[in-house]
Amino acid sequence: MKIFRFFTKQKEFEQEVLSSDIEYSSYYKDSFKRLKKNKVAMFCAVVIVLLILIAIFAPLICPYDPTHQDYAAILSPPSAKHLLGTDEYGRDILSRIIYGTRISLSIGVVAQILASIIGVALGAIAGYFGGIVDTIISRIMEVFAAFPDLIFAMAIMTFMGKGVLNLFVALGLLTWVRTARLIRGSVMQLKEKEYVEASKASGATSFRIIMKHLFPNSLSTIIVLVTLGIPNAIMYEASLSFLGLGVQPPAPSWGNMISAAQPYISYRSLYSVMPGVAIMITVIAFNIFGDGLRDALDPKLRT
Amino acid sequence: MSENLIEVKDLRTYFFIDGGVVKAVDGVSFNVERGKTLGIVGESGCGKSITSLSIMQLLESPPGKIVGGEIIYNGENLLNKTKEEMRHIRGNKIAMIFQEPMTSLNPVFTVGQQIVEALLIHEEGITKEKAKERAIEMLKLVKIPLPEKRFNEYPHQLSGGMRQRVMIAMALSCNPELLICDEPTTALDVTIQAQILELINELKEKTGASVMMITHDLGVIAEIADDVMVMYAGKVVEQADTDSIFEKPLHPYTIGLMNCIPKLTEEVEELSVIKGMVPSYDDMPKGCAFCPRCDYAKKICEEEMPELIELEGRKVRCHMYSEKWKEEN
Amino acid sequence: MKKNAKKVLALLLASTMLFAAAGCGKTEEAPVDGEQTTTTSTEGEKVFRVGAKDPKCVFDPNQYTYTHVFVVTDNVLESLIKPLNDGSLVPELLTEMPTLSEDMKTYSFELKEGVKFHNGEILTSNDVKYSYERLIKKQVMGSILSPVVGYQELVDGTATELAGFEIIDDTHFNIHLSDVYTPFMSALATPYAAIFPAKACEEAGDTWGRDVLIGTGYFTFDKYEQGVGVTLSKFDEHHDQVAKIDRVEYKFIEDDNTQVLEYQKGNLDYVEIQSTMYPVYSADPELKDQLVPFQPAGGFYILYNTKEMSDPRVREAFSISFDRNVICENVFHGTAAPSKSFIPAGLIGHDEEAEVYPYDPERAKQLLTEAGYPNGYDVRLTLNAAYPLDIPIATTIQEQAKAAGFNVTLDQVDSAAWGEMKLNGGMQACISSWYVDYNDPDSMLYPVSDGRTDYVSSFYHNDEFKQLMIDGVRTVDEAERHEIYKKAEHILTREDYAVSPVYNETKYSLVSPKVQNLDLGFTLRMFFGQVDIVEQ
Amino acid sequence: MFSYILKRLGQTILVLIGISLVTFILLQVVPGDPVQLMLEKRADPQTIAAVRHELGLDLPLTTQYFNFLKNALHFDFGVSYFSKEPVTAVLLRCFKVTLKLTCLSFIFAVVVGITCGIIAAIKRGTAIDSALMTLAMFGVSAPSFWIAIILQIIFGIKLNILPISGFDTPVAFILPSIALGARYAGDIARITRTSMLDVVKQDYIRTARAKGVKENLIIMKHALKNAMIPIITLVGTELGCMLTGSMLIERVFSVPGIGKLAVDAMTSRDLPLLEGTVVYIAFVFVMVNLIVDISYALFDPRIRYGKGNSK
Repeated sequence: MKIFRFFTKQKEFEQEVLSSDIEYSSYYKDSFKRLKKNKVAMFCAVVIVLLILIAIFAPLICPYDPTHQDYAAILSPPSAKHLLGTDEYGRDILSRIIYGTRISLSIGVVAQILASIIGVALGAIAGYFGGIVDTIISRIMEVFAAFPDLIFAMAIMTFMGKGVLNLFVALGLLTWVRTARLIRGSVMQLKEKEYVEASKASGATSFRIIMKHLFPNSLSTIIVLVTLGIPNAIMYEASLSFLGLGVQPPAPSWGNMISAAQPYISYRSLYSVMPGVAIMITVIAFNIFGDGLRDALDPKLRT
Repeated sequence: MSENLIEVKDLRTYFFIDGGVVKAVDGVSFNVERGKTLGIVGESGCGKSITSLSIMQLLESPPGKIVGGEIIYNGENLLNKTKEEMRHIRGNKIAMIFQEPMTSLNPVFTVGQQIVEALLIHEEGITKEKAKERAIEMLKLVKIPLPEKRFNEYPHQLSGGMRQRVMIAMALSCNPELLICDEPTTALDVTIQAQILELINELKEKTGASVMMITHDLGVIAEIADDVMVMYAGKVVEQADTDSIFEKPLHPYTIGLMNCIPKLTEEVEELSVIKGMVPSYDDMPKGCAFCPRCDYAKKICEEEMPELIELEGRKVRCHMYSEKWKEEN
Repeated sequence: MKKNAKKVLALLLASTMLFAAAGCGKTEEAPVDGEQTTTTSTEGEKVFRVGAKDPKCVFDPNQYTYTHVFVVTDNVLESLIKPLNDGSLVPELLTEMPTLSEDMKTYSFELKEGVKFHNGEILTSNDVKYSYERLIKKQVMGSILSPVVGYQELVDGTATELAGFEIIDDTHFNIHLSDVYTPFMSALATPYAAIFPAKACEEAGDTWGRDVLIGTGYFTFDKYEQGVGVTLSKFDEHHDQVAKIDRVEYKFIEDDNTQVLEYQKGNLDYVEIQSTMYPVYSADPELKDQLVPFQPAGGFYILYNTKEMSDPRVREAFSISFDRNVICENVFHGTAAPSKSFIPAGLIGHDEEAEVYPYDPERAKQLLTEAGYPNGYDVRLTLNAAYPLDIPIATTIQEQAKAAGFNVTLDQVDSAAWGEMKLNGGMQACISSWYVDYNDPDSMLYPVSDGRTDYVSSFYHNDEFKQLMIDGVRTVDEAERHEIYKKAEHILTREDYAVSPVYNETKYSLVSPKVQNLDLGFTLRMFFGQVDIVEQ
Repeated sequence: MFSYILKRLGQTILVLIGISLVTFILLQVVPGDPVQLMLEKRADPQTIAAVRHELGLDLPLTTQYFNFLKNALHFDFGVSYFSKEPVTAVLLRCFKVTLKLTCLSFIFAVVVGITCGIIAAIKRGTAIDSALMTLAMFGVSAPSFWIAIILQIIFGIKLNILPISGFDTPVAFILPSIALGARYAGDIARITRTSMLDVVKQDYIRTARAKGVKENLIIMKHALKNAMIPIITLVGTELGCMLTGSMLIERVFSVPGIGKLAVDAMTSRDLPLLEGTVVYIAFVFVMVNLIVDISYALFDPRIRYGKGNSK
């Protein structure tokens, strides 16, 4: 009934999505249908898949070893041999950008998953138990939110030492608050729902209540947050690497490439520009896809 | 005064979506006489709201577009007016109130601001103080207690009925000649409904404005309308004065609607409903749109779209009253 | 419509302002505002604009030993003796070089008459005494005066005055040493031993070096704005000659690249460049003629923790497991030379005949096997994040040392952590650098000298080496000293392999062609007294 | 309202104490010693002990922290280890610079963002809309320091029309403000467009049209004021982020602001300075959020009167 589309207001649509009693399978099917209609988001999804493939098959597509130093070809301009030229150690810039995809994507994904684990756990605990537990966790969240992020990252990286693994942790610790807040909110809402009350009456433990009812309800929120958090984490990584606190050389990351290329920008502008473009493409793809996912899955997150 | 205030001739409003055309309003013609009330009845999606929005030219465009017909208002075709001219007519000559009093008022402005705004737009040379006076007067007119206080309140501080009263006050503030009410009572409690209808009736008498009452509720029609037009799937299926319709509905759809009204006098086991749904525009029947739901339907109904036939000073779109029907029998 | 748009904007602005007010409310009287920082250069004024970095501390050479401090203080303050670029010493505030007593333990000084401080006071022996006592009390670099009688008592707080400092009159004084100490004159020529006016310095307290800094130098310390820069003006009553330029403006630009960009824009006359940028700038037709080299006395070396890498054979193996030539060529593009000795050329004890430390992975492997590590050896190489160049160097070493069986992991830490790790013995091996404070091998060997190695994670002890170090400072004859230090250096780097010198770099600066007589020194010191600006 | 503000301020103090404690603990666990750094190459245990004593670092940790807390309550964060300058003075000086930079970027972001957002919303579906939104997406997705570097080269060197470092002239702020504001301008443009499109669909906009309100007045008055609510939320958080997140830009453009101060304090483990900076930044952040929350009331009367949204 096409005409209904004009009379069905956005609100009702949201209401439908929000009402949690709907069947999950059909809910996700519907969401996917909605998402498929969003052409731009689907295009970005393709870009993301491509990026993931590039990351996985980096060794196969790279023309050179990204850390191989060729002193005969230092800072050479783009040529058939080196499509984007070479850097100050004669390393192939294209290969480094391709390998950078690996690092940026893995950092984005792992850091976000970590952030989600922390955020969901603390958010759910705070939202479910309420009272003093909630107050304490909420204050902790405020402390984390107000703490200058780069300083915190610096401290963490100095404390744990630099390395990709530690970077995951640092970025995870930086970005969990948003997830925790939203989960706390939705858990509090859901807690009021009758069915949770019902299962409580039937003697289920608190833990089981959270796991069984609350988690699936918030899954879409989490998926959206992770997707939208990935570009954020990638930007953080770039910033930290730019400050020399992120991925350590010789491993290539887009952030440390921009940092390293900075002095050569007047001479080899591609060297500076390309890693930035790579960041932009990735971030745009994740942002738009994430927006699409959000609109399809969980419109209440929009504002 | 029984001349026509507005004459709608063969109005066609189509929606162009996904490469297809949805004929939301398809050749609708009707008149509203001065000082009279026309009721338009139909289920959701039958095109009655689109008709009123077409008159106001408030359609979402794209995808909505008036593709044909005329809307003659005071002898002039509104469809030939420029946007600016239309703007001067809207709210001034033709005012409209909507179904959702809850969302139809802007939440960030006070009630007073919103009424005054209409006055400031249309009344030339009116001062702000004067406009405020008029606005408070209007609030009084729609029986809002403590109008001076309400003037400075925000919509969320008012109940639904109050908000609808404010909407009416706003609509009538510039003394329009035509008031279009699009399901003004649907979202309200039954008791409030009656009050609002009464108010509309009363104000109509007082101001002499014509009213177009759009509703799916024949009860409302009975209370307020002089003439009735029943719409189904974008087309007029029956047109008559209120009394005749209630006395003897002709179209099976109208009959169906009548049967839906609970009658206090009879004891009924269950309310009768019209079976089925309004057909999707994807698969509009070749013949009569109502045919799949019609108890009387015959072969001809499936094959041929009936014409609007004049019958005893009324109009009806049904094969039952045509020559062919008799032939088939 | 306009009105409404304005309203919205006004609201936004209002919230901004509200916030601004919250922020500024406490400002009381705002100190120096941004707008006032540009000292408008009047026609014909000669201003030397130097790209610098904010040391973020007070400009007090008694307390901070950063080169970012000296680049300013060297032009404001003066020590009794001044080092020339060839390494020789000349009297600065003295009428002549001090005379040494028979037992070589007492130095007699005569101050120039009527040397004026920037505040108009006349320099007296008392100011010198005050300055030296302050240097010792501040501890940081006080140890250069440790041979002076009464040093320890002053440090311990059992004395309030430096007993070995004997004032004769306003311009004459003696300094008594507890032992013969040959590099003493060099020590007095360091920036740490700068002479302050006693009264003014005492009054300034904590603001000394920030709001106030008074010396006898060519320039007066006008203004230090944190994060912005320092301005010096020529001192018209300098005791020797008045500077040729009117002002020196140091502009603090943290970002190396931005410094060069500002130079290219013509906003700076002098910037230091990173060695890695040398090939780029030397290929730039505009910049290549403006590159000026200077060679600081010092070098980069690998320091081993001899507790962890206790077998000298392992250290030797590591030392010969990488090719210094490759590093100098590839990382430095020829702006560094592979080390031949820990003591750099130009210093007593530098062995002219020494060869570059060898590269012999086969032998390294053999040594490792002999030492009991036939399957390889793990080395954690710690780097200081403050020296970004360490990364490519370490990466190259990492790559090359693989062949000899070394599995090198890199560990980059920031300066603060670096310092702590050094003290705690938290390093196994690290890339370190050292530049002499004064032109003497004793200063060069300071970080490996006995008693100090425990604080720098080296833990190296060798009695013979220790004795040679003691002999070195007590020997007066230069040829004899040369032999002593040559031998000590040999023990250090070719017998015990306590350190492995890697390279000696040449630093490059971009100097505007209009700058003349800029002598870039040997000990990283920069005196602008002779600099002139000639508009082209 | 008043009690609400009081309650929030109370929470703020708790949060600030929490932050100061976290900072303190972080500096204890993070390897690195300011004294070592201060003494640089000549550090020997004796000297270190003396300097530690002078700085009060030899006291028990709890004493150190409570001393700090006691003084901090009087707005006295002590004296920087390195510059020996009172931390409060340093903070105010740096904050003034950052505030200036932030205000300019903020104005840039808000004016450009909202304007572009409105234009895109009005012209939705057209080439103008796509162009503006693509631009906004670029702004959002490009790292600010990268934009900074590129702006430096284009406007500072190639065109040579703008200064590339410092903060001594008003023009010197142009590039840093754009570099810092670009991301937020993009964000604001996107949310403005979404929010406007959302609002334009609402019934009350139809009511306004039915009243005969001029089209541009509908956008600028009826729609924008409603659309402002989500925009304000974003703008508020972003103001906080800008004030505290300008360190990269400050670094590239050599602007001695609070962000750079914080990074420097962290690198040098200058505890009083770091405590002061972090607490100050957090304070500003929390206050901005408070102001934002209060300013909702300016745009949404439903909040002003404390009643629930009956929608």
